[in-house]
Amino acid sequence: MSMAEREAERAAAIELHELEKSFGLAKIIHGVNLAVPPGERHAIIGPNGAGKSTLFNLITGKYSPSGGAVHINGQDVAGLKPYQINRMGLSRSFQITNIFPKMTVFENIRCGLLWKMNYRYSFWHLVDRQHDLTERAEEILEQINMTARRDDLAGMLAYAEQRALEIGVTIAGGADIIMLDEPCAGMSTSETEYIVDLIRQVTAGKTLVIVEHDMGVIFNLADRISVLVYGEIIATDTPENIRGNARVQEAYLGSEDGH
Amino acid sequence: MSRIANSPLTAGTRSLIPLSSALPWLIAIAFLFGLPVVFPSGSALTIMNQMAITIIFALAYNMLLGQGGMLSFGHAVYMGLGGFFCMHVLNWVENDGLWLPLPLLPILGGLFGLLFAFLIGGFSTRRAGTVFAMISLGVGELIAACSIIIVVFFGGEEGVSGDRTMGPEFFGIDFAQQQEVYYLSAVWLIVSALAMYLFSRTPIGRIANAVRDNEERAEFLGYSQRNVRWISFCASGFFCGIAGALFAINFEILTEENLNLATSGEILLVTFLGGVGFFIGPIIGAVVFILLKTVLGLYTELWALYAGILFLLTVMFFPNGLTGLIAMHVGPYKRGRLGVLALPYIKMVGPLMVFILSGAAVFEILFHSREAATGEGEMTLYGLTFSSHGILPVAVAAGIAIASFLLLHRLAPQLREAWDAANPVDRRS
Amino acid sequence: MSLFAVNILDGLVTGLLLFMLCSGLTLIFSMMGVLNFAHASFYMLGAYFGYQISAYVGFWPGLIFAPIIVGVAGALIERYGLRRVHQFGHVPELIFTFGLALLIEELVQFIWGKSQKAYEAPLALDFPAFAIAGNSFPAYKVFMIFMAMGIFLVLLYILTKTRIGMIIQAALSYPATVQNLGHNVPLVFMGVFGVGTAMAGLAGVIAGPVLGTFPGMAFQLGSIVFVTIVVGGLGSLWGALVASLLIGWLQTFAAAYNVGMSDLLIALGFEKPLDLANSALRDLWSLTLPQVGPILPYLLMVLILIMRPQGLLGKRET
Amino acid sequence: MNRFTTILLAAGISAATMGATYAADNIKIAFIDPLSGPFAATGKQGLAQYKFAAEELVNKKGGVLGGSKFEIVAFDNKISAKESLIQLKVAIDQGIRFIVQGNSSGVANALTDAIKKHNRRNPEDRVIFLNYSAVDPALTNDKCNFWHFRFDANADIKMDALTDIIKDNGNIKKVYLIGQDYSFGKAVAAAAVKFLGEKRPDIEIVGNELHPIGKVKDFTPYARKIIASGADAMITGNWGSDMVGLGKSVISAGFKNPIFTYYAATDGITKTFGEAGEGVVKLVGEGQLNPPVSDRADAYTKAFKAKNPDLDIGQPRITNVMEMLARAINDAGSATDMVKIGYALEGMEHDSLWGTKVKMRTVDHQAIQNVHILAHTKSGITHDYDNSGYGLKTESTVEMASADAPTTCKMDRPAQ
Repeated sequence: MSMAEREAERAAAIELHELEKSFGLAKIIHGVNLAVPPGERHAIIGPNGAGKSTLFNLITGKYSPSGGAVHINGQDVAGLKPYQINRMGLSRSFQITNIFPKMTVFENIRCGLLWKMNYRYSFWHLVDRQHDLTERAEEILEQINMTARRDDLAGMLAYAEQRALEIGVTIAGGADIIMLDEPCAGMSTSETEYIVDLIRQVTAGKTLVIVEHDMGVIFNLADRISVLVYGEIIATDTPENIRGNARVQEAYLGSEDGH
Repeated sequence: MSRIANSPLTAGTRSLIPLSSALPWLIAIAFLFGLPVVFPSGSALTIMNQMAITIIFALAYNMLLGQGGMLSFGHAVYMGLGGFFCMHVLNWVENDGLWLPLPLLPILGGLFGLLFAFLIGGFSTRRAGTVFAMISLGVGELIAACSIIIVVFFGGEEGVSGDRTMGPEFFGIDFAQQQEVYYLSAVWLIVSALAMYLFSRTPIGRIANAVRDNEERAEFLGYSQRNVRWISFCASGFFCGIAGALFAINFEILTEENLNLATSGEILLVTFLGGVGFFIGPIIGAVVFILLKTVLGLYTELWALYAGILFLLTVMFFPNGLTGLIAMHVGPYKRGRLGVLALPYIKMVGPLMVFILSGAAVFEILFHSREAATGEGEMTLYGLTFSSHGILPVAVAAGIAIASFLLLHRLAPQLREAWDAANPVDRRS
Repeated sequence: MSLFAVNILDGLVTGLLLFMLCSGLTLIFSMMGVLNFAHASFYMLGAYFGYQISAYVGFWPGLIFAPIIVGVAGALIERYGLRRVHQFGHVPELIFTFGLALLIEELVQFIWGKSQKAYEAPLALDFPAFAIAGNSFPAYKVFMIFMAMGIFLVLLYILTKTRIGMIIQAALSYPATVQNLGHNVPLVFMGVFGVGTAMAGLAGVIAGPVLGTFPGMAFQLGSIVFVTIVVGGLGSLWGALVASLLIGWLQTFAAAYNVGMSDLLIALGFEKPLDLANSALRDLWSLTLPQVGPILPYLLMVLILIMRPQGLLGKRET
Repeated sequence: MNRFTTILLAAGISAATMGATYAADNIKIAFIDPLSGPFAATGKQGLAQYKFAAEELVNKKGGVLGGSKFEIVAFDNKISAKESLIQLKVAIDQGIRFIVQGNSSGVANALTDAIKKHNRRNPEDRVIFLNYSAVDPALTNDKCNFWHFRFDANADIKMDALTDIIKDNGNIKKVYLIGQDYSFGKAVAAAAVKFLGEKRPDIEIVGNELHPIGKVKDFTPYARKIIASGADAMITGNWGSDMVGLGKSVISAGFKNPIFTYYAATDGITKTFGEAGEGVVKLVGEGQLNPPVSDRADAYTKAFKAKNPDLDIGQPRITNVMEMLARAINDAGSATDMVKIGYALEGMEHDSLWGTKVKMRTVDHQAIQNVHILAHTKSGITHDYDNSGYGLKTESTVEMASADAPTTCKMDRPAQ
């Protein structure tokens, strides 16, 4: 390994080393290697059951790996809990909407802000009186175009709005690595366009890792794409090259009947 | 930015404390201090003291159940330990000349409750849900059983007693009289309730809600769910300890009973009855429960049976408790449609009262006919005196109960219609 | 040694009795995901129905009919109470069964009064079966042992050899799958709840004459039953058996031997304080095993939950 | 707090205070004892005896102070000290000035303490505590006070009489002591060790243990130990359900030696022992039912049984409490001046319905009376217990037992 390569790896926002995960006897992830440099929009695609969500959960600390390592901003995260990884500047969304349904939209965003704005476990601040907190939450609401829904209960929102809120909560903490798990699943074309614009806007200048089925979204958004098939990355390249990659055509696009 | 103008933030910048949020507290303070003037009798004070203690305990319990989503079956322990410790402090004051004005005692009780919540929460809050509930049950039973073994601290079967009047006088008050104790409890009630309310508005209070609703999401926002639960648990333990201290001051004795499952279960019952989803829920629950227990208990031995029925009906039909029942009417009130409900309510209230009273009469008559000594078959119920033996009285009461139930059943559709009219389907999305 | 042997038998009786309760509770939990706090209350109902029936027609008809009545009552409560609360989630369900336990105790007091009932073992079994060094072992306890073992074998047969047993077994291993199926098989839920409570009722009929039939009997046993299934592992029938026997023996032996803490402390080289009455540690020195006995199961449970949350033989986390 | 709760509170509290003014003519006596829980049977029996005694011995004879009637008001303390204090407050708030209680010395200790404090803090409505059954010696020794009067012989007095019997039984070489783990159980054990040591130093105490009160669900392991210890006799102070459970287990485990007890009668215990207890169970206590001491006592017992067919006169001393209180009120000429009534009770000598003289010792307010050794038997029983045919027959009597026993009581007396 040359000095230059090592230098590049050290600087990688996310780096996976021979990552493996088994559930009982079933091996889901077979030695994945991947490096995502800072600022890149990286997409992970693959057929159903390829292990995309598992990979997400390994990176974010929900699962612990059976083998190999995950480095975030050059640091090994072995044994760290999700909240510890989050504090290193990584934030994620979920495939199934995962917000606080009994809280208002505003409060959802505010919960996303609390840790990063150093309120942590404070019991000597009153949240309603923290101007910086309120202002920042209002800004994010503006950013995700939900100011009008500020005081509505999150659980009462329409599906697309909930997805947008989820992205808002995810980016609220100001993490520099954002991981989105199928943000456009189950949306109409116009809703998808809206969400893609939103993602592009709120992740500007950040590292983005996204799992998505909608190829239009992927090719529109991603700088590079990794293709995960049966727990292995068979290719990592720019959208154009992936489109032309024969193995990908055969293993993935073929099986999905012309995506 | 017109919306922001309405936010609490800007409202807060105009005046230090907005009147709208301070008003309920001012009313509560005036109410609490006015009560003994209206009801100066000893039994009323006894009831009100019990209420104040139960309210603090229930609010503290709801910090876990309602705000943190943790179901505890052993929460009496923290109140009890705080109380036992205060009892010892009172005895040190009496025997060893420790200088401590009585009004400050609850702080010590709170700290002792906090200490044990910190120790036990260290392992019990690692998980939520059923595991937490089971550990709390186990620890609760463990400590309750220890109370008979560790006589030095718990005093064995007899418990620990002391005298609250032996400390230095507090501005000339020696707290010998019930009324003085009431004012002391009232002050601590207000302080504790306000502190617990404000706690729910702090970052940790908000995140406790978040962890309750979705612990996974909270973890991915940088929060350790275990630490959040632990801190809530400690805070709850602190206020339980305050309630325990007030118990010690009021009753001047603590026994094993203050620690056991029956007490823990009772506070669960109180809190749930009032409504776990509302800050005011436990307050309403405590007031209603103590009234049931003391006032109904004066008239009938069967009060616990009625309380049990009420509790089960609440769980089944009003999972948000009595407060939820009240809150259901806020929507129609805001829409100005409360009037629609008035007529059906008025129509139903009569049959409902008849149903409840005649249903209770069935129980009372049966109970009396079995329990009364030979030759004392006469009983007095609702001002009527009759012989409880024989089938006739039960049959009459049961007949009235069934008839009123059928009437209620016939009136129910009207209420449902009115309810739908008062709550038009409102889906803006 | 003879004391040891007789305690083994006594502990076996206690353990098997516990198991009759735990097996039903485990089945219910596995199928429905609800910890039935009122389970011991059905045990109490069994004892009272058994008493009432035996007052008219003797012990043996009570042995058959009381559990049936309890089972039917259990099934009705599932149908009209629990199923309704199910939609609100597990915590309200737990609270519902907790309230049910309180209400059943009040109802029992209302119907049968507050004092202990003279529910006696049948005359046919009222003789000492054998004696070990002067300690006689009543025939009724022998009957209890055989009864409990019989129940266990029948249960084992149903679970492993019948169709309904297969469904229940599937529920033990794959709760999610069967809970998804649950919408289609509410009858199975009702049935399992009914059978589970009937078994508790049967345990009550059998235990009533020995342990006493009084309104506090449910709460006295209730939390121990909980402890047992948590220790054994929620959802594991074998775990329930192992834990029941373990706790049965633990309690019996702890009460049977007057081992004192002072002996232990002296053996460890500590010196007994001369002025024991005024020592802060006097309780530690005067502690004896029978005193500690009642708390051992809880201690065991807390330790198990901390060390091995899935229980001794459990496969899934609680 | 909102309006709804305000209204409820107002309604509730006014309802609660209404009770206080009800029926002011009667002299009310608060009966604070367990009416629910494991010891409910004992409490209910006591309550029935009080009601009967008040009616027969006081009200039917024209009451006190020229016509005032005694009224027994029952308060269920669930055998809990805390609940007792709550009930005490309720009783005082209702204007009741006489408190009777007996079951559990733990409760009595709490009550006497609370009453002492109450009387000091509220000199205008003092109350008197008539303890009819709690026999922890401390109540008339270190913890004595002017407001407390004990009508039963205390644990030391009873053990003194009991060990007199054991002393003369040469067959007894090994004794097992077992009791409930609280002040009374401990007092019994301590007294047994003391008196056995004095009277029969050769007796070996092969077991001396305490078990949690009201919580043991199966006494079998204890019974096994007792038999395995080879004891020739067992001494226990257990009462209520703890006596039933222990007795049942010990007998079904095959124990055939004497059982010396304080309270092994009525409440289903006599029935439980039945034939197996014949010649085995010996009690120490006051009040002789069999053979009846007089026609009057015989008639009283029969009348009680006619009214309460399922209950027994388990605590004969209750008649002394009622009669002596009535006399004291008449002597004092007031039902409200507690100091006068207290001084009237102090030193009172009374001829009991049960054939003994009762003297309320001035120095410590301990009643001195004849104490009997009673045998559980079927022969010679006029008044059985539990409708079982079995009852208690007086075997021997210690006249005015421990009349000059020392006490550590130092009483602060109010100014007369």
